[in-house]
Amino acid sequence: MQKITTEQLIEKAAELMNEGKVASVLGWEKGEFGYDVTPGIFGSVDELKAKFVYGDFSAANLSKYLVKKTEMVQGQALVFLKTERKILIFLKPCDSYSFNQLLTEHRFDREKVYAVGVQCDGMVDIEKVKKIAGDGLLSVDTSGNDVVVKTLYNGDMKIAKADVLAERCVNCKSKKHVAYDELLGETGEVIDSNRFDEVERIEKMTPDERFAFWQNELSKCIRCNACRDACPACTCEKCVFDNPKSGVENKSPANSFEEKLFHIIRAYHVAGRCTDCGECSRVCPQNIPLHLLNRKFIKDINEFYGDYQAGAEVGSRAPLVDYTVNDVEPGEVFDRGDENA
Amino acid sequence: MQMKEYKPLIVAFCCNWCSYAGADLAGNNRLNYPAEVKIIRVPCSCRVNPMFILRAFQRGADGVIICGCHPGDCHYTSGNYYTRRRMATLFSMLDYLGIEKERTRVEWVSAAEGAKFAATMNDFVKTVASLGENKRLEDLRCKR
Amino acid sequence: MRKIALENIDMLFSAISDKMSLFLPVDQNDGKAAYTKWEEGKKWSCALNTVKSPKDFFFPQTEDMMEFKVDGKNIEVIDTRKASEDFVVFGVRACDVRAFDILDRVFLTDPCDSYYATKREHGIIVSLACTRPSETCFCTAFGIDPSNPKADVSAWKTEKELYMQSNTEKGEKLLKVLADVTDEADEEKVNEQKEQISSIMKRLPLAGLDTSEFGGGKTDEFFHSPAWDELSETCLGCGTCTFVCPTCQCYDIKDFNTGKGIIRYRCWDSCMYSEFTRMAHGNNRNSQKERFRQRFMHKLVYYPENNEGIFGCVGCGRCLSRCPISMNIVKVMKALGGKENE
Amino acid sequence: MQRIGVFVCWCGSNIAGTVDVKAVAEALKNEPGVVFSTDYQYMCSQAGQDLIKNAVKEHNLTGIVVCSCSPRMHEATFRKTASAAGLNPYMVEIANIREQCSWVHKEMPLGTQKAIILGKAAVAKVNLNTPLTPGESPVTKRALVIGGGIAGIQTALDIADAGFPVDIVEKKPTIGGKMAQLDKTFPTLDCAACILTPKMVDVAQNENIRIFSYSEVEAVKGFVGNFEVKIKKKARFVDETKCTGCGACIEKCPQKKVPNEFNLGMDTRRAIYIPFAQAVPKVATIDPDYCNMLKNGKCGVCTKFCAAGAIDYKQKDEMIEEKYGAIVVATGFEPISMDKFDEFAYSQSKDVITSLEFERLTNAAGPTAGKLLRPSDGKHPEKIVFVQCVGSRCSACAEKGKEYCSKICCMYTAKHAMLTRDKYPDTEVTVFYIDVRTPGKNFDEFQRRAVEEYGVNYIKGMVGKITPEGDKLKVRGSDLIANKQIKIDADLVVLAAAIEPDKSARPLATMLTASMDTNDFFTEAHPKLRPVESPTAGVFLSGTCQGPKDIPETVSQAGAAASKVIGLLQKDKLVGNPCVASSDQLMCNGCSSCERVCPYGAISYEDKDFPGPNRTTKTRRVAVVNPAVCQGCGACTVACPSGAMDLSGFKNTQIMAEVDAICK
Repeated sequence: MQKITTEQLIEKAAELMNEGKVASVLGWEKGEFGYDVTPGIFGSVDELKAKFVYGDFSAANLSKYLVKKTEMVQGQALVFLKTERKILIFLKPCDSYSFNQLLTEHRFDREKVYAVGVQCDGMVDIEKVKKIAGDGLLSVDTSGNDVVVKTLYNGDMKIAKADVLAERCVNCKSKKHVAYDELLGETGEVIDSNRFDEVERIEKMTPDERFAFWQNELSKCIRCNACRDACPACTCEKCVFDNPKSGVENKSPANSFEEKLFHIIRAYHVAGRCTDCGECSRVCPQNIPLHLLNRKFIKDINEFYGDYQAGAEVGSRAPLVDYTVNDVEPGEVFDRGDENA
Repeated sequence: MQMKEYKPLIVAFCCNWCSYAGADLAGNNRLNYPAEVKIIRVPCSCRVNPMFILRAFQRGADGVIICGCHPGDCHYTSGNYYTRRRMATLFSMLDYLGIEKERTRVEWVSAAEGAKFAATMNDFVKTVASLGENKRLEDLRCKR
Repeated sequence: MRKIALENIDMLFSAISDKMSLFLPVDQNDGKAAYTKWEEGKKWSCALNTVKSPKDFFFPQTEDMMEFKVDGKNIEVIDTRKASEDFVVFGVRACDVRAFDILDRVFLTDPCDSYYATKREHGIIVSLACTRPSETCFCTAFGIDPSNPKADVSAWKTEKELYMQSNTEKGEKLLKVLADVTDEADEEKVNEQKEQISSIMKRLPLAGLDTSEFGGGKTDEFFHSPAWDELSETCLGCGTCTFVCPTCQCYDIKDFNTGKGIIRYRCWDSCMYSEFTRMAHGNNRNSQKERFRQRFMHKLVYYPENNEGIFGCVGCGRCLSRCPISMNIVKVMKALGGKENE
Repeated sequence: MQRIGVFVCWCGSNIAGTVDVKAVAEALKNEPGVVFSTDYQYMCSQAGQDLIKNAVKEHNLTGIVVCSCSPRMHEATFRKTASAAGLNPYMVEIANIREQCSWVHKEMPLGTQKAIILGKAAVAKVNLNTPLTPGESPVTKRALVIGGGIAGIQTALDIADAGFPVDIVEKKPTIGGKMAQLDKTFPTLDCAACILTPKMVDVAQNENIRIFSYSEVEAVKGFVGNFEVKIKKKARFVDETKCTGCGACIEKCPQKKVPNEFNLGMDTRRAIYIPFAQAVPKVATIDPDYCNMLKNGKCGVCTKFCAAGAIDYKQKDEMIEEKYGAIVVATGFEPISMDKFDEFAYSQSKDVITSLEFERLTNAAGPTAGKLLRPSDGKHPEKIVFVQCVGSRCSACAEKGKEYCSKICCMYTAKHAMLTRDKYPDTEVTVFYIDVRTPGKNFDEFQRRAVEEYGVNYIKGMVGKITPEGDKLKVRGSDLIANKQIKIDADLVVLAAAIEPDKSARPLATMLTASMDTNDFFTEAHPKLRPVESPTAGVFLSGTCQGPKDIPETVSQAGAAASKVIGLLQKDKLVGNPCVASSDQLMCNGCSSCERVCPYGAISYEDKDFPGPNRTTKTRRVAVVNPAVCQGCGACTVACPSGAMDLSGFKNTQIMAEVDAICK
């Protein structure tokens, strides 16, 4: 499979810009050290050429930005809204699921967006690189299937990319782009991944072990809301946790109950809507494996009500706003679990 | 000295049309169940937000039970079907977090099933009592 | 100056914890270090720093302030402040040590924050010189010397030994307690290390970051900079940078209804949040751009303006590595026109 | 802050026997918001109610908590009391300390303690209660009946007889529906036309009824009492007001080879046609698919012969917009397609027919003028096999059949068999059945007569395969009672095809936001108690659109639906239930989750402007609940992730306050 390059993306974006089809580009911007890529909005070809990057660290799922960026706002000088031209977004396969899910929920205006699907070869987890190469990374580059690292303390190093792939990419669920106007590079297939293995491992623990596991993980939470604010499913105008009228509002977890409350309710609110893009775990500053909560819901929903992939189709009915007459009873859920054990 | 008998606190959400009436019938027929059970009336079991359940545990409940019309008999035709999905997934998640699954229950009780209501409550109180106090979803601030 | 062989370090920890609580960085199961109460078997982490800064010990994320007990229609007010006991925070890096200076200027000046003050009084900080700074480190930009940290006790970890030097009365007292397990030492090894570190510091990618463009009195210059639009454009508005920051000191005071009464507590707040400083009339910073600008203007302009030119940032690099979108103060400084020295 | 009065009822000894009512009243006195608390023997008595009324006035109460029996018992009573005292009736909450306390607990201390807690919960809730006023909406005094079969006809007639205007929308050129195609009707064997056509004439002559034939419903807006419906009147290229139905045009029309759908394609009609002699309205229609003039502009014969000058080739579809207070769905059924049942050779042989085709074959107005002749060669069949349950009760063959019982087949098959034997005693008639189901007045007697008096050969078992061979149909089946295989060389095979809802029902259900079951039958508001109402308020169900039914059942349901419509239309305004959902639009994401779980279609969306930061205006999609349609179940409140959706009378904060009070 041919790799897709930053230059190809810039070329495509520049072409669309020059044709007058798009006014701005939602993409990724180079950082200081190679790995600290920032989502960015590019308004000109020059800007693209100077700052745009697509590579192993273009991990951020950009789809959520469309909610704000396609808003109908009058009275403000938002250039791209005043023109007929659209905003260009680059979508990796997993981003395209979020894109569809947001469309299903009427969260952005498809008419204002030009979506270019880009081939994804998996993203690199910088934490994993640092675990191998140590701290003091002077530069990080990709060369073929390797990640080339220059370090302050351990010299230069070549690490197989496969060894430092982000968890969500190791367990990639799909290389297929489910939404795009145009495609750069190749699109793949839905993958029969092992993404539920870890959930299963936890399910097999005793309740005490499970409790200890989650108590330990969730106690790390500093309630920075990064998981929520990065999550493409969490696009509420007002989150219940920010709303004093909701009765559950709080700003920081005062104790283990509130830690659990926040994460249970958050996972519950995105249950059936979460596309498993893995942004929550990626952005968590405390490395809490939050995706394991979402995947539990996904796994349960698949097992109880039949396979469902949020975002695979626009307009599909999320399992928790649906039912069949013969659904499993809440009590039977556990009997089934005991059989498996 | 004998230890004071442990009495769990049970919150029961009952739908107005079937289960609340079922509880009334249990009363009409003088069918005893423990006073630890406190009923909150909701129009339909589908009105029960997972946040209410967590709230109850936070405030010191040891068990939460949701009672609604039998599937197919919902006054609003489909409310309890949603309840069923919501609670199946929520309870499974609580179990996943290591919270005793016996502390939560959904039971379908019709307006004619006073006896079932009483029996269900007796059984649920017994089950929760055997687990002891809710420690895993407690908020110590509420116990000061 | 005192020293102890690293192989005997647990004796040192044990000696401290016999007298008072000792907190030090310990590796967690995810490989990240976090301050943990030391007890037998806990291993001191070699990590450069913790994700959450040690400000948590003095200005905790949540802290009860008082309680109202309600009985029928009677209300009783209870002071929940406890008599604090001495404790030691061990292994605090130079950047985080400076952060306490910044917090002190906020909390200890009149009106003095008694909650913070009590903890400061009872907390003994043992700093630790850096040996392997990360690419995200830029403390030197704020005049901090990572090889020579201050605090109550300064410490240097060499290949085989830990050297300690007291700087305050509290520090002196602590070293006295530790006299039995430590030996007198000279400064040779420590000086050697200092030199080594300063040469490393020069090779760091952010070594040239210059702060001279910033500081008090620059509000007009930067406030209306067009750069803010672009910088804040993709900010998620989460609180990660604020909550990992060792100098961010904003908090909210909230009431929690326990059913039997009210617990009034305070908790960290973030100027990045849309609800921050929401008042009866609404919010005074309505857009993410305004909120974003506030945070960095505060660190680089407003704080130094009110505090003799001392910046509100210590260059610890936490926000650089933790921000979900990798936006950070360094990118802001560069975009606003901060020069880079060679 | 509320000023709450607490009233603890003794209910004689019913409560006071197990609950220390004085202690309860005393304990609740100290709850926040409570300014008055007392107890009394019988709170529901006139004296008790007066006590409440006086207390409201004396203590300026804003809220009332009655600790008494179940709210299902006396909530309405105490609400009226509050109203009489000048309080909003929804400022009353009941703590059920009888059915759910004194009657189920034996020990006084436990009962008292629980009663106090239940009282506290009620106080906590009342503290958050707000006065609620039920919404009112006017009622358009006109009904729409969709479908002009016997169900629609009967409903329309009944409504019209009560004095309300009714419109019937029928997609075919005439009303009459399936019943018009039937020959005789069981169990009395009177001819369908004889009993139906007079009703059709009644409809045509009733001043309160308008018929939109050859028309379809295009769009439905609004809600109970206030529907706005768009009806498309398809161009029939004949001016209805001028056409006299003389038939001259039909006689002269040169296009003779149009399959006649009324006779299920077993004969032909002209391009201009009247479906059958007694059609209502008796107006010709030009079939644009076959008319030479409309297709290529070459003909015009009908214009020449139409004395009334009614032919209008330039006629266009017409859109009619009308307001209705109620809508009755009477879309009826269709027999399922037999194409997938290869084993019965329906597509291979003309002599394998469905029961409805058999009706036409035996009907005097049918293609054979009522003589029972084989479609293939016009010969009289000597051996006829009837196969019941073709596609019905078919759980294993979901892709071609239906799981349910079509209900009418047993009876009409018995009718066909009996009539055949009656008219042609030399014919051998065999019926294959799985079960014979005849629950109806005189139904079983009827079927038994077919067997006992008319010698119809009933075989319990299913036909496995039918193979056309020469001019015979080799029927192979099994006799489950004799436990043997059976082979019959039949001349004609009649399949009792399952019935399914008309294809137009599904899109109509979407327009009406009325729910359907998996078989596309409309679901009723309650299967037992509200069988003729759809869960969507103002939408009623008549006939087989709700499930398989025979004519007597259809007519009775049609009447029932009509009486419900009359009950609705005679009201000048509708007073709603104030405990309905509403969306806080500032928090609403417009994500559609609520809409998806609403069983009543009460939620719609609109784009709304909101003031944004820095003098901007933001336009967002937000949910709007129609309080006249919402029934207050609360499903939407939980589906809503932002908590924008809340339910009056059972608000999130109110329920949480109850939880808090109970868990204190």
